[in-house]
Amino acid sequence: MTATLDGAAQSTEISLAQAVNRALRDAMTADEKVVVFGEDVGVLGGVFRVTDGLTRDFGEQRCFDTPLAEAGIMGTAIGMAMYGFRPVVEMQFDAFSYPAFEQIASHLAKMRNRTRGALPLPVVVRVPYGGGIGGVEHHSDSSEGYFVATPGLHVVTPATVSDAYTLLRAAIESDDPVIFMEPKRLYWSKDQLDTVGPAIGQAAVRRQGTDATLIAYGPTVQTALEAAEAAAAEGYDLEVVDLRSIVPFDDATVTASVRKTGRAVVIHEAAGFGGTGAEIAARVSERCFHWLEAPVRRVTGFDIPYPPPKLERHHLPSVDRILDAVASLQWEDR
Amino acid sequence: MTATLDGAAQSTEISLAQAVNRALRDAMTADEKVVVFGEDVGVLGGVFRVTDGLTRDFGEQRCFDTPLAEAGIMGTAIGMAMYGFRPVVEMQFDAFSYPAFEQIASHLAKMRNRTRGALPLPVVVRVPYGGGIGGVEHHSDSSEGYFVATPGLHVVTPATVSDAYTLLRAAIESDDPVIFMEPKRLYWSKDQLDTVGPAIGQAAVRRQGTDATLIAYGPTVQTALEAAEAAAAEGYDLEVVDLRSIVPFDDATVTASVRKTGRAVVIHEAAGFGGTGAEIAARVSERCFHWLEAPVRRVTGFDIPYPPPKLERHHLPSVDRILDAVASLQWEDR
Amino acid sequence: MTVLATPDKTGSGFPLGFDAILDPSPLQYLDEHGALSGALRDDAPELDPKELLATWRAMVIGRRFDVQATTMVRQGRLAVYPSSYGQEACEIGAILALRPTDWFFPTYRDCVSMVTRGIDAVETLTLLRGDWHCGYDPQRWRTAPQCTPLATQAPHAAGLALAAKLAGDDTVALAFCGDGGTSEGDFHEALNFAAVYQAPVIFFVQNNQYAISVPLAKQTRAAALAHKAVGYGMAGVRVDGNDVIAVRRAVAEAAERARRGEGPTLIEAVTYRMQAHTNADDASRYREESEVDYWKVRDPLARLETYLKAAGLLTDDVVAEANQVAEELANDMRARLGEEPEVDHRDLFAHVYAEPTPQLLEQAAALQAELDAESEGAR
Amino acid sequence: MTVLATPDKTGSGFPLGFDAILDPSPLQYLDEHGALSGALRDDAPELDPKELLATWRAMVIGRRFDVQATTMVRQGRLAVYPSSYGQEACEIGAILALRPTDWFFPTYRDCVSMVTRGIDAVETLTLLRGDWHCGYDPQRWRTAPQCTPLATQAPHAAGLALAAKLAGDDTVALAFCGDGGTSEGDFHEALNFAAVYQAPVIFFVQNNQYAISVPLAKQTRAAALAHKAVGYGMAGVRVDGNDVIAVRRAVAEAAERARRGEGPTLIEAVTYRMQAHTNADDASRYREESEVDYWKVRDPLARLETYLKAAGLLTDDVVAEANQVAEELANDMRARLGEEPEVDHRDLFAHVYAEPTPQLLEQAAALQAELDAESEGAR
Ligand SMILES: Cc1ncc(C[n+]2csc(CCOP(=O)(O)OP(=O)(O)O)c2C)c(N)n1
Ligand SMILES: Cc1ncc(C[n+]2csc(CCOP(=O)(O)OP(=O)(O)O)c2C)c(N)n1
Ligand SMILES: [Mg+2]
Ligand SMILES: [Mg+2]
Repeated sequence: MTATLDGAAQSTEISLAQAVNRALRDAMTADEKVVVFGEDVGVLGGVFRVTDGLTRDFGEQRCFDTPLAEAGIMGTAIGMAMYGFRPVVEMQFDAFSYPAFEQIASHLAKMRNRTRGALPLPVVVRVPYGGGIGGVEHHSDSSEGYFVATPGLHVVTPATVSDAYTLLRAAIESDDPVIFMEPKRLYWSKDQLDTVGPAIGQAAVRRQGTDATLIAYGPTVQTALEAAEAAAAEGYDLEVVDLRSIVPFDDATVTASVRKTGRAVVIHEAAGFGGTGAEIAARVSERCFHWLEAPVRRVTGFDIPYPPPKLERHHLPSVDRILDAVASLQWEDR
Repeated sequence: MTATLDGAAQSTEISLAQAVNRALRDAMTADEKVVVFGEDVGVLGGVFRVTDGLTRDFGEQRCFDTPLAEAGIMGTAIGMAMYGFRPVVEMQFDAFSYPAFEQIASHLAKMRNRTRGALPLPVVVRVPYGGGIGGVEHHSDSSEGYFVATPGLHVVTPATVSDAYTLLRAAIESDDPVIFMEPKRLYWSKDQLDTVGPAIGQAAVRRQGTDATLIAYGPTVQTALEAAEAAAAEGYDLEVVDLRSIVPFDDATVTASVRKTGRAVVIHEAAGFGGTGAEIAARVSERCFHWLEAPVRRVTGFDIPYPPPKLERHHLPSVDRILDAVASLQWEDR
Repeated sequence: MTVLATPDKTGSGFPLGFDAILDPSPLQYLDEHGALSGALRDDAPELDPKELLATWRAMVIGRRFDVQATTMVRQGRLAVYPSSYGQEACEIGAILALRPTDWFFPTYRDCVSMVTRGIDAVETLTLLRGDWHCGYDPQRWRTAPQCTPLATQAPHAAGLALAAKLAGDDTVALAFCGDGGTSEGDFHEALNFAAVYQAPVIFFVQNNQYAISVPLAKQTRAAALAHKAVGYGMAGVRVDGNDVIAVRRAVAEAAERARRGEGPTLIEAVTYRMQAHTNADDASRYREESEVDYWKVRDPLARLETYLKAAGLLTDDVVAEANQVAEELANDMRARLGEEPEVDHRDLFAHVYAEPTPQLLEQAAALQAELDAESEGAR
Repeated sequence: MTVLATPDKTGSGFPLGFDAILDPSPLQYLDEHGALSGALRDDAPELDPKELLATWRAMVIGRRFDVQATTMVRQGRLAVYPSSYGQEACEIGAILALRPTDWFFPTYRDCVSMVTRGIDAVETLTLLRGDWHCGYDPQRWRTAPQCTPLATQAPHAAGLALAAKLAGDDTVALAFCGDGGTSEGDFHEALNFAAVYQAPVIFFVQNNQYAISVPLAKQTRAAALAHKAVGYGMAGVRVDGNDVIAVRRAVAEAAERARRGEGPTLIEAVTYRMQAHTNADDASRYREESEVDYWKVRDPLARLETYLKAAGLLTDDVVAEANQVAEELANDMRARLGEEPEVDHRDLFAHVYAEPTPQLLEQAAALQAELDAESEGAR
């Protein structure tokens, strides 16, 4: 089987979209029960070309287009999983997973529990999410919070090319449903691919630091790292934690980091109110109470519908806004 | 117009379900643009009899049954609101609002914004929610968190008979969409009806106290008050705040209370992880940082699908569990 | 190359053809008097006495189960019970037409069909009894957990059928659905997927005329629910849902079509919900007794019985044996549903994920500590 | 009293009757050579020359708009543009058949119909330009904001039509939808609600054969999308979507039916998406040029032109005037789309609610402070 990417040796750089494609290929090669379907994922290879060549190389039976109906896609995936398949479905854009919400919340998340484990659902739901690509309305939502608040689902999101590969392979191998949030803004970012990485549930410390901890995931990890660089110039030594997996949540790594630094800033694109950052800030505040030198700050999107391209720069967490938050961490008490 | 409840003078006690019914009647009488529809809300009067007699007294044109399709109900309400009506729709049970999720998240919450105010949507979505009624699966969800995290929606929930009336009247008069969460477990609880009350966005201090603040809403307010009574016996003087409205959130009242008491416990039935309590705990921890004697505790449902009747008592916030949380608020520092 | 699809008006080349689908007179073999009404269809089936008696026996047992469940919900032994009294021709005819290897997707209404499949009566009632899981092993019985969110099981059936087709198995999936359920978007998406993929699935709509209080006339303007098949390019059949012979035949034919690779079938079975929606419902608020009477005389069990008696097939010992088995079932239900089901609080956390998350482990430990403390206190 | 609905097989008493709905040959007045093809329907309409010329003129202007928008998206003046080139018979025929008091629900594909309605070209393109709102006043133009989540506007149209009916107005609502959109649950629910309430609404499906890369054959197994009408008990019409006379006539008739209280109509207009899905799409990945060629000769504008020329109606000054207006529109677009649109960061918070929440006021203030600080720094 000659896959587009077989040419790409480990050493050369590939994009995050290519890493996802590679993970799908390797999983489909490793297990014939893995099938990929969704809107335009076949001949077209997906609107982001993430499934490029899969139909050509694995055939219509392994990667196919569906009618235009997200609940139908999700329900079909659930039925196929009940019969022993491992479907990987694509929601074309974040906001277009909403029609499938009932199938996700009432069935995908609950089937194992309702059947005492007799009907596990090894389904991976790929959701390109987030903004920063100048998308028109409904094309830049960050919907992770809805899934994070739904017990029975795993919610993971890569921030690096290698995590895109390793987390997706792990998600496909998981016997539980996994919502795989793909930061679409990073699809074209390139890096070398490392095909081994930590398991689902483990956060990664992307940068060691002693003064404060920046907690981010997916698209904002890069911003956090840039902010840490800039802060270094201003004399702050910041640690950056990339959650990688929101459910399960890596309390050990996050708590250890904040107890060490005594300060924390939580960063994500989704609206702040009721967002995932609220959970992170709440548990950090509770678990690190006696270690905290300052309140945990959140740098998030505003509590508004995702804004249009011309205004999204105001909405997205920026290096400046992160630095402002860091500056507000009551250093005077030092 | 002889309404079932016209007999009930202000002084006599009525149930929370009857208060909702009364609010609907009075709103329909006050404004002919108010229409009520949903599954079984007509001749049957709703599975909880909340719309009892409305079709009889106002006619099929003002209160009517719909086909069995929640997205259709929500979309129809949106279209009617675009034409100047003020629809009040019922989602028969919490989990059955999920099929309408796309209409709620992508249209109901956004239409005003997408049209610079030209198409406001004065729609009220009534959602009976919560457990404690021995319901079979899918009949006891607490779905408020999904709406709270969706900018453009107001989310309110009454804990008393009078609030059920006043908040619903206010919701129907609001030019914005309001998700009106009805604690179904309290439908049958009776009290005297006071038809005037604070506006949407204002929390109510249900019990004055000095030692710690219990923050609750909807079905858990009663539990919080009972816990406060029990705590008093143990020498703790607890304040109880009933949020009434989650969006908008009454930071002033909540912050003032916690700054006064220095301790807080947040209570709700929904799963804790990523739940509304996370937002409350996060903002209280941030805004009251220097006043807090102990970490903010959360007493919530577990991170599991809502359990069956035989096990729900373990899941629901109980007086004992609230007391345990209060006891854990590091009184030794006193 | 895009050319406009151009079947002729009769839909020849279309599964079954438009005329058959659009014919509003339901397929019927036994009229309400229990007489063979082959008139309605010239191809009267050769009726195998053994099969007829087995069907009748299952209906006797199924009805007894339903009556007993209704009794026990009144006694508070079940949290809720949606009766299918009077719908036995559908509940039983459909199931008996399937192979054990076929998959079946029941709703909350379909306990009788599950018992007919062989699932233990108490296991069948686990959910309605207020336990936390479906009670039986779905894999063993090829039966999905009873579905409550309406029509959401339909896409699962389509997906499972597609999977079976891809796997090269001759498995067929059958999903039950109510008349009200046909209004849900998931019903539409499921039928469309099934047709596009020519999945071996049968969508069996029990049109019992009501969705709780909402009558069919407020649910759809279609002349018949079977007509919806036309819009998906699939076979559609309207059958007298109180005629078990017709139901069994219609499902068997649909299953054969599916196995032959000719895709899905939509079956509308015209029947009636004799009881209230559930024990919690009060049907007198929205329908006349006279309407119920109209359907009483169309009782599916009585109808078959009349025919079997006339045909001299219903011998005393056959009747005695069936009644005895039915009574034993009822006694068993009485005894076992009388006991409180055992529930274990640890199960709250055991099956949310393959491996509990660290967060769940913390929560399980906290609950255990609470309960231990309680029992301490108790001592 | 429940009695089984029993229309005859032809659906007499059923809107339009089954035969008309199931007839797969699309309603057509002008064949692809621009000749009157009354043959397909004996009732050829009396064609009003004034109306024909007005229609032609709108098509010339609409196409010029589309071509200009395509040019400007290439120049980066629009964020994205979904062209309706070749679908003008639908975009324009449908709109011209409506009254200004009727409501219209467009999708992202339907800019040309909005311009035809009279909405300023730049306002029409506001969203696609990357601004945050629909750009025009929906109340003034009785035009909902362009809808992107597929088929979600269909229930809005049904609801608005029901509202108009309850208000006693003779307003009709028309919702555009694509062939792909018909697969969504919302499409199903909208048609069912409309039929049950006999709402004065028209569901106009532009079957342009593709949903991005997915061809109709993978979208549905139905012989025709118009056939779906049968399942809802509503009128269904299949029309040649490249024949503007047929489209205008079909919509006018549906609107009359609706105003007469005879309920909704599903119209399938068979047409073709000549361009890629949007400028961002590469159609060569999934379709042959030869297929596009097949449709080129069926161009709706050329077809009408041929007829008008043959009929001697297309005088030079008529042509000149139309082309001049079209060019002026294009120049206006060039000029005004050339400028950066003004956006105000305060608008982020202004219209989320009637009154901003305390939380939004805090956030707006914080942003203002940041920007002030920036401009400080800038000085
Ligand atoms: C999505 C969803 N909405 C609402 C309900 C509440 N509900 C339970 S049964 C029922 C009526 C169903 O009627 P029908 O489909 O005809 O089935 P029947 O009960 O008659 O067998 C309703 C509205 C539900 N279970 N799921
Ligand atoms: C609910 C939803 N799912 C997916 C999409 C992404 N999407 C945008 S256009 C499109 C294809 C639509 O095809 P069709 O309905 O035929 O309309 P056309 O573009 O051909 O006019 C898709 C899948 C969407 N906008 N909304
Ligand atoms: Mg029914
Ligand atoms: Mg299309």
